[in-house]
Amino acid sequence: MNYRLLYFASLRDRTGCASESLATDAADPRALYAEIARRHGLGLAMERLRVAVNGEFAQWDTPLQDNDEVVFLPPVSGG
Amino acid sequence: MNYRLLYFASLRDRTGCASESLATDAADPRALYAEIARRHGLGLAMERLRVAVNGEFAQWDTPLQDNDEVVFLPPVSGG
Amino acid sequence: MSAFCLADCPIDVARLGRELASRSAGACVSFEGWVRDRNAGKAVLRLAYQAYPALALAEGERILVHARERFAIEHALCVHRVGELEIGDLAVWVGVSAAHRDAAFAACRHVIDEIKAHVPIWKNEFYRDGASGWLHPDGSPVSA
Amino acid sequence: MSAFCLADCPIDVARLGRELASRSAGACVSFEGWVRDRNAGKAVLRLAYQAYPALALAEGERILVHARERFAIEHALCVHRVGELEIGDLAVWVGVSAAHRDAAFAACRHVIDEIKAHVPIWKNEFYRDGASGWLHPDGSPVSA
Repeated sequence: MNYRLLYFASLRDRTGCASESLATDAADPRALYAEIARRHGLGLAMERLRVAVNGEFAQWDTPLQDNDEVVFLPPVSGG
Repeated sequence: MNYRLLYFASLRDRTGCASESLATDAADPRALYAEIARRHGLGLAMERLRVAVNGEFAQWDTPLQDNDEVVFLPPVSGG
Repeated sequence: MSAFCLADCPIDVARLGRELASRSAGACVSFEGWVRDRNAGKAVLRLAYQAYPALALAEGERILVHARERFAIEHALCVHRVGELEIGDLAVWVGVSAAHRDAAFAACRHVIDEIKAHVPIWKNEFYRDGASGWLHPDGSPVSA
Repeated sequence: MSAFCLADCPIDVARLGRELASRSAGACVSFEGWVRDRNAGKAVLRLAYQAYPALALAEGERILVHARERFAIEHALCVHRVGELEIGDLAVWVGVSAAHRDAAFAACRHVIDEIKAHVPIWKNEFYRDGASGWLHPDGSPVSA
């Protein structure tokens, strides 16, 4: 399936990109994060992140659809 | 002794004056308030008031000096 | 500038806010008291504040000095209007800057509570039914 | 106007304050978060905020709607800066108007706490020693 990923903050710095498109067999955010963490050498554990799908918070085991926009969110620090 | 009295809020309305000078034998604020309450027909009990002498809060039995400025303060309602 | 002022003209909030600025402050909390169109179920048309200036200034200053001692804040200022005010007018402003927001919120709340409880300022409300009255801190009328 | 906004230019506090006006409001509490020159013992030169706009706007709006349901308030607004900020700059503003000050203080505090905890905005601090870092809500560094 194809996904569009957006990266913010430390994940953007580490991956070196604000967004990327990815074709993968990963069917939920958990599997997808494992794949991109491996590929980009990310050290931030999944437990520290939240995930959003198509602009809304989602669960790690929410089934993904083709062309979903998926965002892994580092701990926020606004204000 | 001579005192200068300032009146505010409901006491100003009731006495009809912002200030007055008074010659009296009253030697402390308690006696002075009893006198002006009688003279102006004030209904506000002394327990509801505070008293200031020369711009500072004072006690009801603080001895007064000639030419002191004495103010009986109704319950405040700023803000 | 004194930390506590009485003003007989509109309060310049923008200028006061600049007085609170500090490179080491991360939080600023301000309170504005506005003239409401109702109080205790009665329709209010306008109101007037009267102050005993000498004592009000001393008490206001004492409250702000105490706030700076008690809370970890940088600056604390308060201005209270006197004279005639209309519905919606700004009657009292309190501003506090601090390194962190806990202290800024706590000090701002403390200052307005103390100002309302202790500073010799009196509010006279004028009602739509033609009555008017000086108020207690709890909003009930004072009669002398 | 949405109750929650992201701004990439300075926040116009005076205009926002006017949006809070109400004839039946007697209290207005505002919080300003300013860029401090220190954090966790390190000298800060400047910082940059990054946001995930779609989700930040939805989350911010949700927080303000919830505040209006939970507290007896009239209006609640929040604007958060994104992009580069200097020391002393206004990073986030929250304003709440209410009939009475209890609700205004409580709601304003609640909103800024929720904004800081939940809205997808990230702060990158640049330090005098040349380092920089994305921060956790507790001020500790995030490394990816």
